[in-house]
Amino acid sequence: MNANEVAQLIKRYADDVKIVGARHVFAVTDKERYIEALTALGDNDLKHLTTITGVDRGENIDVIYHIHCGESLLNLKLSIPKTALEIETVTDIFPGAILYERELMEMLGVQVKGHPDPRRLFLSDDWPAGKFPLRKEAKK
Amino acid sequence: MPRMLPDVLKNLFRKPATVKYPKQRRELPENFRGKPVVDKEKCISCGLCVKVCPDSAITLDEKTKKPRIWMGLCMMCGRCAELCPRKVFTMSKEFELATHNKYEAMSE
Amino acid sequence: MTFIVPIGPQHPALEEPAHFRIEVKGEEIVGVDLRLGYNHKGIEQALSDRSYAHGLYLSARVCGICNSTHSLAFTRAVESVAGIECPDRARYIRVIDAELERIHSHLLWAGVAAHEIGFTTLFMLFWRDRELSLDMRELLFGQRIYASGTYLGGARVDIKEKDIPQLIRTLDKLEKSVKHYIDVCTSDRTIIARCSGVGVLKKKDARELCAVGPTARASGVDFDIRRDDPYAAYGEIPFDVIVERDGDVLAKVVVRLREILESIGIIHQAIDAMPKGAIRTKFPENVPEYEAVGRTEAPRGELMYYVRSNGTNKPERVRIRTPSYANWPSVKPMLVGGTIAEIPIVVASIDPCFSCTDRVTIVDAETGKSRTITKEELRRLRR
Amino acid sequence: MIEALGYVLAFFVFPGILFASAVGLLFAGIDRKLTGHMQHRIGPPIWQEFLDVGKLFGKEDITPAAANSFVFNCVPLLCFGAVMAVMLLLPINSSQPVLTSVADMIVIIYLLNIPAVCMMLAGYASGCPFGTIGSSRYVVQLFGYELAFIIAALAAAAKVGWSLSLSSIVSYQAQNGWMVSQVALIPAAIAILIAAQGKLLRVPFDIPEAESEIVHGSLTEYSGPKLAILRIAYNIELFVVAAVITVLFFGGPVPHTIGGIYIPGVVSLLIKCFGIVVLSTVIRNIAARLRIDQALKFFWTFPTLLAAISLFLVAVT
Repeated sequence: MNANEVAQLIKRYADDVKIVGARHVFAVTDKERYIEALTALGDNDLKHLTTITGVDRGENIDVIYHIHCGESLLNLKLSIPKTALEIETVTDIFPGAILYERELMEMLGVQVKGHPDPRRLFLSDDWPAGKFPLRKEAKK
Repeated sequence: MPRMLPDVLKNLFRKPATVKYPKQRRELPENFRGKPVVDKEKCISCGLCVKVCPDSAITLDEKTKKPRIWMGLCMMCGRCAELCPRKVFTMSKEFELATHNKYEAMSE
Repeated sequence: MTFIVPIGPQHPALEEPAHFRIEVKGEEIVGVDLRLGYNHKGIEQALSDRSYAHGLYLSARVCGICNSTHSLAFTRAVESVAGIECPDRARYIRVIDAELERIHSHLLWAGVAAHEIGFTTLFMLFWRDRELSLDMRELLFGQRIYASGTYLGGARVDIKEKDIPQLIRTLDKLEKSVKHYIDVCTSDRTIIARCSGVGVLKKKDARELCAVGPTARASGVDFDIRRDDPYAAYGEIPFDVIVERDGDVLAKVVVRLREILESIGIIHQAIDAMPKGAIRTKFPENVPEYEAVGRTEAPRGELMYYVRSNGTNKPERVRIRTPSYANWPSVKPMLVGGTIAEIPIVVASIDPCFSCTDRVTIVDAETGKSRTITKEELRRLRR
Repeated sequence: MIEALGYVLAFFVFPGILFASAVGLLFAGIDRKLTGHMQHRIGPPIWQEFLDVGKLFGKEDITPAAANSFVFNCVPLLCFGAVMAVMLLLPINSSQPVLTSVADMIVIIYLLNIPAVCMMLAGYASGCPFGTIGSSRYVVQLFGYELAFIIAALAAAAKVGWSLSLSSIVSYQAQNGWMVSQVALIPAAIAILIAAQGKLLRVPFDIPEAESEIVHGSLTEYSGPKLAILRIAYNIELFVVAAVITVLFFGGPVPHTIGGIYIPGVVSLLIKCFGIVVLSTVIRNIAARLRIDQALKFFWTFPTLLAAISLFLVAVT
C-alpha cells in the first residue's frame, strides 16, 4: 500500500494527515477512534507493527504506533493526558505488540488495559514502583 | 560423501591463514584509526578539541594549556584529528593499549 | 517429570548474557522462560542528553556488529528532521559501508551457527572469510568493526580510487567461497540432519509476531526495508530480496548466505555507479522542532529510529527499535516441542544481538508460569 | 621378588602410567595440531596437552557443595584405573600382554566401559542439570555404539576360531596377515572405527559433552587435579581404543628388523595407532554433531549392520 492509499484509509479515523518524504505518513488520532483505526488497518492485512513509541510531552504523553504498510510507514499518534494514562491493548490485533506495550508500561507509566502479561520488561525487580525512567521528571 | 573432506585435506597442506600474532604482524592500512597522538608544538590551545570530543576524553593541561587524551575514555573516532584547526592530532597505527591502570592511561 | 535447565547468563553457547529457563521432559522442551536484561544501558535517554553530532557516535555504539546501520538509521532520522539532503557520492559510500557490514555480520552468524551444531571446521572457515570483509572495512574506513562511514550530512571518509581494485579482488574471492559454502550447507548430510525441519517458524506466526529481517524472510515473508523504504542509494541499485519458504534453521542459513551474494552484487554496482563530487553538506547547529522516523535494513532486520527535536542542538526523544528486540517473541514457537540439543541453534538462528536489546522476558503461556528471578536465586546461580 | 619388581615396573613405567600418559597426551596434542591445520589455522604446539594437564594439576581443587560426595571424588581415579588396567592387558610390545593368562577380550570390553559408566555416575552425582542431561545422553549413546563395537570385535574373534584371547588374535595375524586384508572382515573394521568415534566422544558423536548445549556434560563441575586426571584418562583411552582396534584388525605389535636394527613391536603398534587417531581426527573435522536420537538411529543401522554382515560371513565360511 503506498502512502496515498494509507492516507485515504486513515483519514476517517485521524486528523492532521500528512505525507512526509513520499513514504512516511504522520497522523494524529484520539482516544475514541484509535482502536477502530488500528482494527481497520489490521483488516486491510497490514499486520506488521514496527513499534510503539512513547514520548513525554510535559502535560501529555504521546503514544505513537508505527505500522509498516508495504511501501510506506504510518505513524499514528495518540495523545493522552498524564491524569488519565490508560489505553487499550492492541495485542489482539498485532500479537507482536506484546513487548512494546510492556516497555510502554514500565518506562512511561502508561497503563495498558487487557494486556496478557503486564510484568516488568527491562527494569530490574527491585526498581521502585511508580518511578518511570523515560518521564521528564525522572531526569533530575 | 562428506562435503568438507576435500577442503579439510587441502587445508592440511596449505599455509595457515592465521599468523602468530605478537611475533608476526599484519600490515595496517594508511588511514587506520589507532591511538591518537598529540603534537604539542602546533597547538594553539583553542580548546575546540575539548568541545568536539564525544566522550569528553580530552582535557587541557592546567599549566601548559595543551590537550591530553585520557585513553580509558577515547574511542578512536578520529573527530579531534578531523576538526582540529592546526592538525595537532594524528591517528597513529598503535592499537595495543592494554595497561595496568586505565584511569591514568593518557596520550599527550 | 519435568525439570528446569538453566542456560546462561554465562554459557558457552551464548556469547552474550541471557538467561533461559528451559523446562524439559527428558530431552523434549515443554516450556520456555527467557530472562534478559543484563545489559540495559539506557541509551535512549543518553541520546537525548547529547548533541546530534555526539549522538551519532553513541548510536554507532549501541551494537558492535551493526554499528554502521545504527548510525545510518540515526542519520537518516536526523537529516529528515533537519531537512537536509546528503550528496550523491556520500549515499553510495553509505551503501558500501552498510553492505560490507551485512557481509561480515552474516558470516559471523554463519560461523556461530556452525559452532552451535558442533561443526568446528566450518566455523573456522566462515570466520576466516569474514576476515576478508573486515580487512576491506579497515582498508576503506580505517577500522575493522567501527568503520563509521556515515556522518551527519554525508560520509566521514571518501573512498580512494586506488583501493577499489583490491576491494573488487577481495569481493570476487569472497563470492567464490560463499558459493561453495551454500553448496556445502545444502548438501552435507550432518548439517541437514541438524538444521532441516528444526525450529520452524510458520509464515503466519512470523507475520503475526512481527518478525523482521532474515528470520521473517526465511519464513516466506517478503519484507526488506532496502526495497520498501529505500534509503541511501538503494533506490537506484537493483537487487533481489531473498525469500525462502521453509522457515527452519536451514532456510535461515541459506537466506543469509544468499544475501551475502546479493550484497556483493550491490557493492559492485555501487562502485560502478558512484558519482564524483563532494561527500558532505553542512549540518546546522540547531535543528527545528519536528519529528521523523529513520528506518534501515540492519543485517538482522528492520531497524527504526524515531527522533523528535525541540529546536535546540539536542533531540528531545530518540526511540530505538532494534531488530533483535522485534524477533524475540518468535523464539518461543520455534523452541517449544524441540529437544535440548536444538536450543543453541534455534536461539542463534534469529541472530540475537544482546547488546542491541538485552531486555526481554517471555513466559510460557501454556504452563501459566510466571517466574521472576529473585536476588537469592541470582546469587545462587552466580555461585 | 624380581618378578614382582617387573610388575611394578610394568605398572608404573612401561606400558603403564608413564608410557601410556606420555603417548596419550602426545596423541591428543597431535590431534589438536592437525585439527588446527585442517581448519586452516596454526593450532597449538604438539606438547600443548602436557602444558594443559600440568596447569590443571597446579590449580586449586574446587568441589561444589552439591557435588561433594564419595562417588564424585572417586570417579577420576576409577576412570584412570580402568584404562590403566586395559593397558596392562593389551599386547603392547609383543603378542603377550604384561598380565598374561588372566584376561581376554570380554574383560577388556568390560574395562573399556568403566570410564563411561563412571562418567554417568559423576554426572548424576554432580548435582548439576548439565551433568544429569550429559549422563542420560551417555547412557543412550553407550547402548548405541557398544553393540556395533562388540559385534565387530566378535567377528575378529570368530576368525581365529572363536578365541577370545588377544594374543591368539595377534599370533594369527602374524601368520596370516592383517584381519582387514580379508574381505569378510572389512565391514567389521569400518564398523569398529565408527563405534570408536562414539566411544571416544568425538564429533559427530560428542553428544554427551556437547559444549554448546550442555557446557561439558558430566565433567561440568570438575576442576583442578580431578579434571587433570580425567583428561589424562581420556587421552589414554584415546590411545587404548586405537590400540584395541589395531590389535584386532591391523596386526597388533609386530617386531621388525630393518637393516640389522631390531625395532620392537611397540613401534609398529604406535604407528598404526597414530594412523587410526589421524583418521578419527579427519572424521571429527568434516561433520556436524548429531542429535542423540539421530546418533542412536545411525549406530543401530549402519555400523551394527556392517558388523553383523562380517560376523555372518566369518561364521559361515
